[in-house]
This record gives sequence, structure tokens and C-alpha cells, in this order.
Amino acid sequence: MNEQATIKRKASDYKSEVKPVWCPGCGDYHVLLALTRMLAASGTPPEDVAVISGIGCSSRIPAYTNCYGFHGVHGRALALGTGLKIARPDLTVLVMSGDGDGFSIGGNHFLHACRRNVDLTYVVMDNQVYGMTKGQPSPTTDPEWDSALAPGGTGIRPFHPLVIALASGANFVARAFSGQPNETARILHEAVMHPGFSFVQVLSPCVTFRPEQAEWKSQVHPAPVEPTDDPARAARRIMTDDGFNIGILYRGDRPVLTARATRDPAPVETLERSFAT
Amino acid sequence: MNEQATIKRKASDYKSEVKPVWCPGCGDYHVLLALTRMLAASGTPPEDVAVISGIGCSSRIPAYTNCYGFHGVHGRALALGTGLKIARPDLTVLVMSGDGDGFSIGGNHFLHACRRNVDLTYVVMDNQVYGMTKGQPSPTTDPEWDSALAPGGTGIRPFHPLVIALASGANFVARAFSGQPNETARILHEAVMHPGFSFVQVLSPCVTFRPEQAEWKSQVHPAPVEPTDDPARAARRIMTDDGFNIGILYRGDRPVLTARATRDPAPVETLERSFAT
Amino acid sequence: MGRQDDPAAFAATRGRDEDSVSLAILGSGGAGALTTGGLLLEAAARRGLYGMMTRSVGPQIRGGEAAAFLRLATRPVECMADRFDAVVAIDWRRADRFADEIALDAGSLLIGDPGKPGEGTRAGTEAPPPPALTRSGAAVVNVALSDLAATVPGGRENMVALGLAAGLIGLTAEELDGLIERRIGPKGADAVAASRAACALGLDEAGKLPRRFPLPLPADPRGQRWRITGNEATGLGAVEGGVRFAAAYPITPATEVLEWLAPALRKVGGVLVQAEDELASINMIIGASFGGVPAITATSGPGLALMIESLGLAVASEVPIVVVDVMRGGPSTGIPTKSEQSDLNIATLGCHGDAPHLVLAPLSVGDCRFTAGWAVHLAETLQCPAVLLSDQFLGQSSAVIAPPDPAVFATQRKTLPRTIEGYRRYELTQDCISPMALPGTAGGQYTADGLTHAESGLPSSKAGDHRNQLDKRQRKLLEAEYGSLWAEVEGEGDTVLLCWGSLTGAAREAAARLAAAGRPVRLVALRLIAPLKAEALAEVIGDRRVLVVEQTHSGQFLNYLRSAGLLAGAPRSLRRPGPLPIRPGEIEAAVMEWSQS
Amino acid sequence: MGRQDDPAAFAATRGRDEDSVSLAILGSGGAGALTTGGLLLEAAARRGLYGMMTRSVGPQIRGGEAAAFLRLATRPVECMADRFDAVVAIDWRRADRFADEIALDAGSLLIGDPGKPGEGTRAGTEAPPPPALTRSGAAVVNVALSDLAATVPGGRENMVALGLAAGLIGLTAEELDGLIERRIGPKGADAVAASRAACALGLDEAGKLPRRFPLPLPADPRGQRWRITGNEATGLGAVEGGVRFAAAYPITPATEVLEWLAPALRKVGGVLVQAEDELASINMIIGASFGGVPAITATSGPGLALMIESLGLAVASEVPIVVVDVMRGGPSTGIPTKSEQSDLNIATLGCHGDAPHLVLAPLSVGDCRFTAGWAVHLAETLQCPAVLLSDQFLGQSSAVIAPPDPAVFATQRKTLPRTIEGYRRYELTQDCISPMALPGTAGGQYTADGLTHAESGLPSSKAGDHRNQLDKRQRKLLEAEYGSLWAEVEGEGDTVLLCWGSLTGAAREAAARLAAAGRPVRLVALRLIAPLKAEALAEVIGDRRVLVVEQTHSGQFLNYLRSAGLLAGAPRSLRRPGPLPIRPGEIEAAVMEWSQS
Ligand SMILES: Cc1ncc(C[n+]2csc(CCOP(=O)(O)OP(=O)(O)O)c2C)c(N)n1
Ligand SMILES: Cc1ncc(C[n+]2csc(CCOP(=O)(O)OP(=O)(O)O)c2C)c(N)n1
Ligand code: SF4
Ligand code: SF4
Ligand SMILES: [Mg+2]
Ligand SMILES: [Mg+2]
Repeated sequence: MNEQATIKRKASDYKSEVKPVWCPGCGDYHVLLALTRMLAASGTPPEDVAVISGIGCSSRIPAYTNCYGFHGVHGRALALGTGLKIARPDLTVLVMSGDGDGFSIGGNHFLHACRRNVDLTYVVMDNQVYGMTKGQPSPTTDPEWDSALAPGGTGIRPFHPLVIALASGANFVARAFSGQPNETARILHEAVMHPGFSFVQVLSPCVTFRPEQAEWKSQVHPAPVEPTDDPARAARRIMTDDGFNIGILYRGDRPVLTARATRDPAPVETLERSFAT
Repeated sequence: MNEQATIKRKASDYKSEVKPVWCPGCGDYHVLLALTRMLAASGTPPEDVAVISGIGCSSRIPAYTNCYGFHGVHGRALALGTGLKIARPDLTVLVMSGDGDGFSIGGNHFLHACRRNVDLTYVVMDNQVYGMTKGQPSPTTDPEWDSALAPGGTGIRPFHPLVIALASGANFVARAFSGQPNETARILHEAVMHPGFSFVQVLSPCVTFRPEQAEWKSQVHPAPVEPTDDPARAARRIMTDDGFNIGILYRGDRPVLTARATRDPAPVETLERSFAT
Repeated sequence: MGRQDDPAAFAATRGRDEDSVSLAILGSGGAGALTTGGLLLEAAARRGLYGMMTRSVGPQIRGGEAAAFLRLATRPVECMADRFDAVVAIDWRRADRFADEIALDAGSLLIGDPGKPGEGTRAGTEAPPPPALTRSGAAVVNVALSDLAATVPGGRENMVALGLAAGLIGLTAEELDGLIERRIGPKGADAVAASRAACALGLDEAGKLPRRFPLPLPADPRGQRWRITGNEATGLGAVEGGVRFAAAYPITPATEVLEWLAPALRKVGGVLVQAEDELASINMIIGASFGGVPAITATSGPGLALMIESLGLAVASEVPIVVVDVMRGGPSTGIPTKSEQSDLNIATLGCHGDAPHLVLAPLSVGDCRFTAGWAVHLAETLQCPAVLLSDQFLGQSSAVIAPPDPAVFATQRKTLPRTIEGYRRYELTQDCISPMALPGTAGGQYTADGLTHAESGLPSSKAGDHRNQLDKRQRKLLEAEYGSLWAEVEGEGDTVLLCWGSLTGAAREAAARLAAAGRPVRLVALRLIAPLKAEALAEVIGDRRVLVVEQTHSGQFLNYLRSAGLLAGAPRSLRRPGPLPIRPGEIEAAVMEWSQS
Repeated sequence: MGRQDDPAAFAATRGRDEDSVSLAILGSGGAGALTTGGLLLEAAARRGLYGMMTRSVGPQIRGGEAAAFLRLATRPVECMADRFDAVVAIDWRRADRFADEIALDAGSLLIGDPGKPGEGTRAGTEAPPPPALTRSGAAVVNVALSDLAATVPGGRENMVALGLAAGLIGLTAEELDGLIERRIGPKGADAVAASRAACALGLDEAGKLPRRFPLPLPADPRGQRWRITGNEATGLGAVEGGVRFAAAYPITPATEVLEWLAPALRKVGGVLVQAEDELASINMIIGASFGGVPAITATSGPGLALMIESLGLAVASEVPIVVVDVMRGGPSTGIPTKSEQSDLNIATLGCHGDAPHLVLAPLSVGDCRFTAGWAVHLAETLQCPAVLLSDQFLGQSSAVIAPPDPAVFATQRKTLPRTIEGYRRYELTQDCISPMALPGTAGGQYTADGLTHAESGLPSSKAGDHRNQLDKRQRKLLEAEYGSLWAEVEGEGDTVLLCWGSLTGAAREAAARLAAAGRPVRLVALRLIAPLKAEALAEVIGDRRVLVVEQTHSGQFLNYLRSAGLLAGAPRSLRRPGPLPIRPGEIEAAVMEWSQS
């Protein structure tokens, strides 16, 4: 742990020298930018931050930061991040993944991380497609989107990650757009500062497999109302919105799960007692 | 497939001769009763019904029926049932599991089965505990419940399976109480008849590890309002109710996923064409 | 398969063991057979005897038939005996369910309440001992436990049975009184009085039995005794080894490891988290360990199967974790309540890709303490996942033993204490252990990765990087120092009894008997399964012939040894899947038979 | 490891192959190297040549450097050659990235655009061929592709490169014109004209090269040629075998199996469902197959790891399914885009408990069709899951071949046609196949179970039931009829080249060369990995010495064979993990070396 939190840091202090392998124009570049700006603003030393991810284009992000990182297996980032945060409550833990990683294969951990409400921040870079495996539909893809795996579309309605988060107990819910890195940095900052499990869906276009997402720039707009602290109201709002309102949508004060650390740990030898006859 | 649907059948025609290993007084006996009564009322021949389950006390149910059954592995019943229903749309497929099987390890399949909206019925016998492994908390257990694995309680809020179902796209959502087998049979019947994915949470007490659930009998009451077809409204209602209103809570008409069977399948040989140079 | 087909009948041809007495206590739903067994075990422990108790129950969660199998002895015992001296049945109603598991002979006693036609005894209606048991020729002794209990206000049959069983092995009224005081005391004076009176009636009845099997005092009657299960000992060893984080998803027969750890970790300043499934539990411990906190989970076959992908992640990213697999009958859901050694394949070779890791196996209930501690030590020092292969027999048996050895190591993960220039997480080092920076260490930042990576940790698909890291991860295991702990090697002879894990107790007892019979063998019991110490093993085998003993159907252990190029001669294989254990007498007979052929 | 350390350098010591020419076509992001390679392959196919193309790309999804490796031949080829005759570089900018994969010698040509300082060529700035390539001694030929392309309105460098490469191997302007007409035609007359003109410039340049490698017409120039990848052939074989249901979760390098199946199944009346994860996909196909519809999924190592628990369920509940594993570099995420054979362990021994099942491996790109069909046939008739071990090389290589053999079997699942009294799903039968009732069949109702069960299917923990079902499931595999399909056995000699799966092509080519050199060997290539036909294999090996060839780090195949008690002599092992393939010349050299020692 480090006492240098007062040192003034720049976004570039949080960027590694590794050149991203993302396609030119990929939205994830801006997520990286927002993330490093947010961290600089927070002033947390990079060594006290851990960025945990799964597998996908988006999940490449940890190595592009100058923080501790874990590029785990597909879909399990939240579980890994939860273990880390409970074991090391002193760290700032950010779990970052994609819509396939987070909502398809990782859906169960999403549900239960929301419910558990450990103090970490979950960022999903949602491009409504599996980028890394070259263009298959994800849980947020619209039903008509044509692809090799689902010719003519899946016929399956996308689901609402933000509503799922609310229904399962997330303590902070927001939507951001990677094309607005400053606003995204601000939202991420609030997410990190908010106690408990914070979930941020970042719309982050895939220029290669979803070129039509270039439109997003003109579709997004600030959320028309202030964040609520009533999950039922927030859920209803989100279920009926157009999917493009950006901002913090819910701030809760549900009880945060922390390891109930014993103030005064007993020596291990005391555990032997129960076995004596 | 069978043309005998007009034959009059009794509930006992749907029961096998196997004696359940459930504890005396377990709520699941009444779920079995409700199930067989419902099937008798439907008149569907037992050989045209498949009952699919995972692992748990509740998941023992298939072998106690006289239908085709699959007692699969823990948490995967919905996936297995989905494959069966898509491959064999002529069958009536019921997937039946417990709150551990369905909401903990099986949570991801729950999300995606709701979303996919295949025409099957999902019944979770919810006793707010892992019965089969002798009393650990499940996702629907209240945070204070004391157990060996979580002394003093988990501190984690139970989540709302019915809201999750709505948020992820289920087409029919209901709550039943095993202590009311006729009402449960009626609800199950409607669930089976309703197109698409129907989800029924059946409160089914575990007399061994949750003896306090004997109280449920006096706590349940009919849902005070008629089912809605607005998922946002249904979700808000359920998020704010007391967890004990029984009845059909949501009836939707979302598009049902069926295999887009080609009317006129081509011979396999035609597939060779694309390889010729 | 020959005689292995009916091990009970076979075992019954073996003689009685002089140093121990074996009892089965049975009853139908709610009769209290397990309580009785537990109390008897405790009484024996207080006397300074040694012992072991296993349980057998039906598929019901509650209200099903139950049996407590006890072996009480004047010397340490690590397995059950070949045969039972007596069966004490609170009632005989579902006793046939256990017939497979109870080997009897003409020297055995079948003592129990036969019930009465039409009367309200516990037996309900008349229920004599079933033919499956009587055909052994064991002497039948009818004791009207129910009638006797009814003569005491508040008296229970199982307390009468306790007295009977205690008398049978030579325990005294004073010993039982003290026990009852301690155990029943909290329920009030009336309950104590009722239990004592019922027990006394049982003791009286014991006096009338045609034979008894009194045990003398043990050699060290005042030696300290622990009563402990393998699952508890595993938890204890892990915490002693340094574990402070556990993630849990319950599964039979591993749940007790987790349920023991939950309060224990809290006491010593650690934490246990319940996960939503095994995919989460293994990733949670990887996360905790990445953060520097030694971490564990426990599961059984189906759960291990779900963890396999992420076990490979721990291998590739070099994160130490311990995964306890308390094996049960397989494949698939199999037989959750019975023991088998058939997860050897998945534990050693279950990962995709080349993923060398540690696999260890405790050799007795008590050894679960040591081997769990050693597993943590090795995992931490080698930055590698360790799978600890316990099983239902070790895990759920209640043993009365002298306090087992703890593992005492100066365990130290090779971490990066402070900034160095150009830190490379996966550096190629002399000892193949790359220093690991823990989050919070300035200048140590890196990204752990399951992708093939260069020394820096950055993804690489270069042949050289791939091979270098594969070499390193293989070599760090092969070149590590395991001392003599990799196996127990005992005795001399022209034959090696080669086994692993929980079968060691039976093999050791067989070896002792063979030595006593002038036919000594060498026992080799592997504690370190992977990496396989092939050269050392070849050396301790020498040119002896080898009998490989294991509890699998396909011979997984035999095949595993052969895959390393060992046992090129013509080893014999004594194997059987669960649920029935392989008893010492079977091993003894297999050696004797081989000698004669 | 010796010379294996630098296979490229090694291979370069091998001579050139008379019947084939090998080319690498390179370019940095967007240069179009892969398009050029594909067109060239197609032109060759139209002439009746044979060939194969593999690709290598950087980690970028788009815009990264790319290489097409081609081998074009007058006879069928199933592997890449030891060395390249020429490299055609649209630009050399990132060519060093591929140096590991491109073995050259003094007879090779390095042809490409060196760029110009400060000018706006594709190469951007000056970029001569990198030292990693030139140090081979290959002759460097500078061709200003960019300048040439600029002389044609709408002309592209990669079309000039196409003409150049085509000329290099002796294709004519007419052949190229036809090709361009067919492929570029849809883009309009202007595009066709531009491509033709650019191509013609390249052909001209080819005429000026210091050497060329013209290929004669093949023996059967008018024979039909297919252009197909292993992943496509796998899909085709599966559908021909009867599959009508697939569940999909994408993963490199298996996705194309699924993407081929999606429209194909729909055409023939079947269906593909996208699953949320691999846990779901395998359970979906178990469900479909339980319903009577033959079903498949395809994945790679990480996905197979997730399926392992339910693979055991299919074993225990005896539900036929086919799981295709297109192997990539492991462990963990490993190297997704490169080939390795290191999932042999998990595929054969990955399940918990004793869970025998089928494991098969196609022996060439074309053989994916046959072996996939056979896998469906065996799974269906034996009511057992089959794992088909393909790999990235087979799966993603584009081969030009004569139409490969389909599997033609009268596949018939042994089902229950109508009610019988007292039907028992898991009946012990003579052939160990229990008739399976399909839902809808009145009187056939049963519950499939992963718990140990009696013949009826009801849960049982009896030793007899457990053993009987374990025996049955083992025996049905061991006693099934596999004819001579279990392996390809070719040639005679005192040495056996023993391999499996995708290494067969290289081994076969090595065997041919060795025979030609008067040092004939016997090739044994296993198509059926499990159950292992150990006796038959021992027989075809006889007392020959054995060289085991495989693409793993730890020698998984060698160990697997030894675990069955085979290869008791002193087999040699030629192995290397990915990403670099083992080339025929290395195998040839290993045999030669052994002969001399
Ligand atoms: C167990 C497993 N299954 C499948 C894959 C293949 N895979 C890698 S990334 C990915 C999807 C990524 O989609 P998303 O999370 O949306 O990330 P994106 O590339 O769009 O940023 C898949 C299916 C894998 N690596 N592991
Ligand atoms: C992969 C796997 N993990 C864990 C288990 C152990 N297990 C069996 S049933 C069960 C929980 C059952 O709870 P629930 O679904 O609520 O059923 P109930 O017994 O309460 O009816 C668990 C954890 C298992 N069989 N498989
Ligand atoms: S494929 Fe899409 S998500 Fe992936 S790097 Fe390219 S633009 Fe970004
Ligand atoms: S343990 Fe609970 S859920 Fe299981 S059978 Fe008994 S009462 Fe029912
Ligand atoms: Mg995505
Ligand atoms: Mg439950």
C-alpha cells in the first residue's frame, strides 16, 4: 500500500507502453482513455488499482493500463475480481469485460455479483457483438442482425443488463458512451466512489463488425431525469427508455458485503481444541 | 406421437411406482401431486411429456412421474430441456428444479432461457435452502439465516427470481404454494398452455432444514390484482410485494422461438456444391 | 473378478483381528444408530483406545435407515477390518440394505430387537435379522431393546443399545456415566438419569451374551486422543499451512471441509465466501491468491470438472491455489455418499493443453492434516495449483487417533519486495520460480494472463516464448525438493504393494499381517501423485514384483504409472470401483495367492 | 532438443520437393495478402492441381499483418513443405513477425516491394526484406509493386503480386483472366479490367525473375477438385452422418464448423441454436439427442474443459452426442490461432470417475469428412459421446483435393420401437447396448440419470449395479466393430512412425521419402484414439522399433500409449508444442539419425 495518493498524476501515468491490438477506430480506445483519466483524477496510485477482465477484444484492456491486471478466462472476471476485493479490501478493483464475456457466458456471475454487493466496479464495453471471434450475436444484439452463425437474425430479443443489475441488487447503475470520454470518466469516477457493486454499461462501438454503430454518436443523449434511489422506479424507467440515455441511473444504499474480519485474530493453535476428547 | 389425447386420465396415471425419498412432510410431495393432477387435466399422454431436472431434493421429481424424465447434472436442466424442446417441438417439456439448482449454479441458463422464450415451462421448487446438501443458504435465503457455512447469516439480500425472469424476457410468470396443490395444478396448467417460456416459482417448504417455513401456510394469499401484460408494471409490483402473493402475475405475448424448420428440406447431397471449384 | 465379486463373503474367510473389535450399529429411520455409534466412539477415546467410525445411510435426507460401523482398537487403525464381530440392531427392519457392507462369520454375533407381531415396538411388526446376514452362520441373540427401554421413563432404545455395545467391548458403567454426564448433561438431570438407566439395562444384557470381545487398555492409555474426520483435518492443515481465504460451493462429501473452515477462518482473521457455483469458487480463490492471500476451495468430482478450465488458468498464470477434491463414486453424479479413487485421471490429466500441476493425496484421516498443509506449502512456493485428492472414506470417517503431525514449513511465496527496474513477472530464473509482485507493490505492476506470454507477461505467440514458459512450468515441479515426503516406503520383501491415498491404511495392515505370517512385502504409498517421482519410485521398487492396489474400475493408477514408463514387468492389479472398500484381507490374500502361483 | 529448436533453419537443410511449389505471400495491414493467396489457390485448383493454404495473422482482428502460406502440387498434399521456394511480399514491413514460420535456403527467392524512403508507397518508408529472412541466403528480388500498381487506374498491389506469383508457378494469363472474371465480375467491368491489367504487369515481372518454379499438369488434370477446409469438411461429414441439431458457442478455431452448420442444417431441415456458454451447448445437444435427434457441438480446449462435467453425464446416461474439439495451443487461453495436439489428455481422461467414451481424430483435411461421419455413426450405435479431435491446422487450412470419401454407414440407433413389458432402459444385453426408448413411445417411459443406476434407470448405490453398468459401458466400446478404420497402416520397414490426427500428412510424406531413399518405414496413424485398439496396435507394430510423433510438450500421445502397456521397448519421441508444425523433413531426419546411431 502506498502513501503517495496526494501526488498529482496524469492519465498517461496509468497507461502502459503496450500498443493496443484493437482495430483503428474501435470504441474501446476511448474507454481506455476514460479509465486512465478517471484514475488520474482519483489520484489512486496505479499499484493500488487492479483491472480484471475475461476474454474478448474489450477484455484486452488490463495490459494497456499501468495497474495490476488479470486477463483471466472467458466469462469469469467478476468472480476473480470478487475474490481479490474480499481478500484485499485495500485495493481499488475494476472488472472490465464485453457484452459476450459479461452477459452471455458470464451471466451468472453478473447476477450474483450484483446480489453480493461487494465494493467493486463492473464496466461492460457493450458493442452488441462478439468482436474477438469475428462477429456473432451477443445477448444485447437485436434480433434481426444478420450474421454467419444466425443467418437472418436470431429472432431473440436483447435483454436489459441494467434492469437485470437492478433486479439482482447492484448498488449503482449507469450507462455511458465511449465517444464521450470525459463524461465516461466522470461516470466511472462516481461508480468507483460509490460503495458496493457499481455497474456501468459503456456503449462502445465495434467499427469492424457493427459499422452501423457509427450512428450511436448522434443517438445518445443525457438521461432526462436525475438518478433515483428506488430500484423499482429505475427498472421501469430503463425498461421503457430508448437505450441511449447516458448518465447515472440509480444510486442505492444497499448493505455492502465486506469480509467480517475479526479485529483480534486468534492464534491458529486454538483451532486444535475442538478435536481433543 | 400419440392419438389418445382424448382418453380420460387420472393423476395416478402420471405417477410412477417409485417411492419418493423426500423427508416426511416435505413440500415437494404436493408439487408432485399438483403436477400429476395438472397433467391428468391436460390429458396429454404421459409418453408425450418430458420432465427434466438438475440435482437437489426437488430435482428427484422426474422418476416419480410416469413421463419421460432426465435427471441431469446440477444446474443444467434448462439447457437440456431447451435442446429437447427445439429438437422435439411435439413434446410437452417441463423443467423442474430447486432454488439452488435454478438460481445459484443454474442462474445463467435461467437468464437466457427467459430471453430465448422457447415454449417450455420452468418450475422452481423454492425452499430457500440447499436441502440435498443439508442446509446451506441459497440465493433466495434471507441474509440473517444462520447455518454452518454462513454462521450468523450471509448478510446478502435474496434476489427476486420473478423480476429477473421479467427483466430477461419470460413470457409468463407466476407464484404458487405447494400447500395448495389444486391451485398449483391450475397455475401449472396455465403455464403449460401459455406459449413461450413460462416460469412458476413454487414455494415448497423444507421441513428438515427450514422448519419455520411451516408458517408459510398462513402467510400466503392470492395476488391482489389481475395479471398484467406489462413487464415493467409486473416487475415493479413484484419488487414491492411481500413475497407471498400467489397466482399468475404476468402474461406476455413476446415472440416465441421455434426452430425455423424448412418445410421442404433439401437432400444432403446439395451441400457438396459449394466445395466444387 | 472371482472372489472380489463378493468381498463380504470373502472377507469372512479371514480370521479375527486380536487388537481390535468391529461393530455395526443399525436402525431404521430415526432409531438413533448414528448417535449411539458416536457415543461409543467417544467412550473408547476417553479410555485411550484408538478407533474409527464410518456411516452408511440411505438416499433419504432424513428418516432413512442408518448404520454406524465402528472399529475400536488398542493400537492405531487406519482402515476398517475384514469382518464384523457383532451387529447391534436397534431394529432389523431395513438391515438387508447394509448386508453388502457387513461381512460376518460364525464367530460373529447378531444382537437386536426382533420386534413382536402386531405390537407397537420400534420394529413395528416382527422383523428378525434378515437372511442376508444370518446365512453367515453368525449367532443370533434376541434382545428386546424396545421392551427394556419402555421400563425406564424417558428411556430410549438406542441408549439400551449403547449399554449393550459398550458391555460387549468391556467398557464399564463408570465410563459410560461420565460420557452421558458430558453429552446429555445440557438436556437436564432427567434426561441424564433416563439415559443412564437405559444404558445400565443394556450393560446388564451384555453380561448375558454368549460371547464378548473385551478390549484391554491400550499401550499408552493416557496418550492424548483426537476425534477428527479427514474433512476437518484437511481444513485444519490448510489453515496451518497459511490459508486465509476460501470460496465454497457445497457438495457431498466435501461440504464439511467448507463448513469447518467457515468459522475457523473467521477466528484466525480469514474469510470464507459462498460462491454461486464452482466456476466462481475457483476464480475467487485465484483472485484472492493473486492478491497475495493463500486460498483454497473444496469440492468433489462434478465440481472439479467445472473447475478444470480455470485450473488451467492458474497453471498458466502461475497463481498458487489449493483445490481439495473429496472423491466419491463416479462418473457423473455417480454415488455421492460412497468412496472411490476414480478422479485420478481428471486430477492429473484433466486440463486442456500441457498443464503440469501438483496432485497430492493424504494417506490416512490424520494425514489429511499434514498433506493439506504440505499442499499449501508446495502451491505457494511453486506458484502452481495443487489438487488434494481426498475421498469420502478419509473425509467422512471419524477417527480416534493420537494428534496427527502438522506440516511445519517456512512457507514463503517468492514475491517482489520492492521495485526493480524492468520487472518481468514470468522471468526465466535458475530455479524456474519467477518472482511474483503483489498488488500494492509500486513498480511491480503486470498483467497476469492465460494467453501464452513472454517473460513480461505480455501475450506472445512466438514459439520460443511458448516453449520457454512450458519448460519452466514443467521444470519447476520436476526439480523441486520433495524430500522423502513423496511416498511412504515401509518394509522389505520381494513384492511391492503399491497404492496411494486412502487405500494406504488397508495396504499397511495387509503388509503387517504378511510380515507376521513370514511373507514380508514392501509397502509404497504415494502422497505426491504429480509430478510423479518416477525415478525414485523405480528405485524403491527395484526388481521386485508389484501389486497395484486401487479403488477404480479401469485401473487409473496402474495406467498412470505405466504412462511414465514404469512397471514394464507384469504388475498385478487389485482393483474394484466403489462403493465397497478394499479390505486388508483381500490385499493379503492377493499376495499370498501370487506367492503360491 | 537440439535442432528442433530452430525448425526453420533445420528444414532449410532439406532439399526441394519436385512435385510441389511452396509460396508465402505477405503484407502488412490491409495489403490483401490473404485475398491474393486465395485467388492463387483457386487458379491452381482450376488447372487440376492439388494444394493447401494456411494463414498466419497477428493478434489484431483487423488491420494486422497477414501471411498466406501456399503449397501447390501435382499430387495430393496433406501437409506443408519443409521449406519455401519463394516469398512474395506486397510489403516487407512486418515480415519479421513471420520469420519463424518461413524456412528458406539459398534456392529460395525473396520477391517484394522494398518501398522508398519518404514516399507514399504502401511500405510507407523504406522496408527491405528483414535480416531474419535474408540470412538464409535466399536471393532478393526487388519489384516495385506499388509503382506498378499505380500505373493502372484502380490497380492494386496485391493484384500485381497475384500475377507475379502465378507466373512464378507457371500459370498463364488465360487462367488468371478466367479467375478474375469469376471473382471480380460482380464488382463490375472496370474492376475486372483493373485487376486484369495489374495482374498482367505481375506476370510480366515474373518473366524477369532469376528462377521460376513452374508446375506441370497433374496426372489427372480433369479430375474434380474441391476447395474445402477441415472445419467445413467436419460439418459436412456430421450432417451426412445424420446430425440435425447443433448447439453453438463460438471459439477460435472452431467457429467455422458452427458457421458452416448454421445454414447447412437449416437447408436439410435441421437447426442450430446459439447457446449462452459451453455448459449450455453440451446440455442442449444431450437434450436433443435424448429426444432422438443426432446432435453435435464444436469447440476448442477452453470450451471442452467447460463441457467435461456434462460429457460424463452423456457417458453415464448413455446419450449419443458428438463434440468436436478443434485444438489450439494450450494450456488456458494459450495461442488461439495456432495448432497443437495437446488436448489429448482431457479428451481421453478428462472426466471424473471412470467414464469411457469415444475419441476420434481425422487424419487430413479431407478425412474430416469421413471421420466426422464415422464419429456420428459410432456415437449413435454405441450410445456414447464421441469427441472428435481436429485441430487448427486441419480445421482452418484450405485444401484443394479430390472430393474426399464420405462415411457411408447404415447408422441406426438401437431404439425401442414399441411397448414391451417391464422395459428397462439400462438393461444388460449381449452386445452391451441397451435399447433406448425415445420420448413419444408409449410404454417406454424412463428417467435418464447421471446417478449410478440399476437396469431400470432408478438410482442405486449397490455395488452390483455400479459394477454392471461400468462393465457394460466399458465393454460396449471395447467389443464394438471398428474394422480396419481404427488406423491407417501403410508400408513395411523395421521402424514404425506412430502418429495420430493432423500429423499424419507430414508423417506420410516422410514415409514416402524414406521409402524412396531406400529406408522404408511403416506408418501407423490412429484415427480411433479411444478406445485404444491396443492389441491390434501391438500387432501392427510387431517387434519394430517405434518413433512416436506428436505436437505436444509433454508427450501426451506417447504417455497415453504407454499407459496401455504398449511400447515397452525404448520408443523414441519426436515432439514439440505449437505453434510451429512438425515438418516431414524433421521426421525423415529423425528416422535417418536413428538408423545411423
Ligand atoms: C470458454 C471459452 N469459450 C469461448 C471463447 C471464445 N471467445 C473469446 S472472446 C469471445 C466473445 C467476446 O465477446 P465480447 O465479450 O462481447 O467481447 P468483444 O470482443 O466484443 O469486445 C468468445 C466467444 C473462449 N475464449 N473461451
Ligand atoms: C456441480 C455440482 N456441484 C454441487 C453439487 C452438490 N449439490 C447437489 S444438490 C445441491 C443444491 C440443491 O439445492 P436446491 O436446488 O435448492 O434443491 P433442494 O435440495 O433444496 O430441493 C448441491 C449444491 C452437485 N451435485 N454438483
Ligand atoms: S473487432 Fe470490433 S471490438 Fe474488436 S477491436 Fe475491432 S472494432 Fe474493436
Ligand atoms: S431435506 Fe428438505 S427439501 Fe429435502 S426432502 Fe427433506 S424436507 Fe424436502
Ligand atoms: Mg462485444
Ligand atoms: Mg432448495
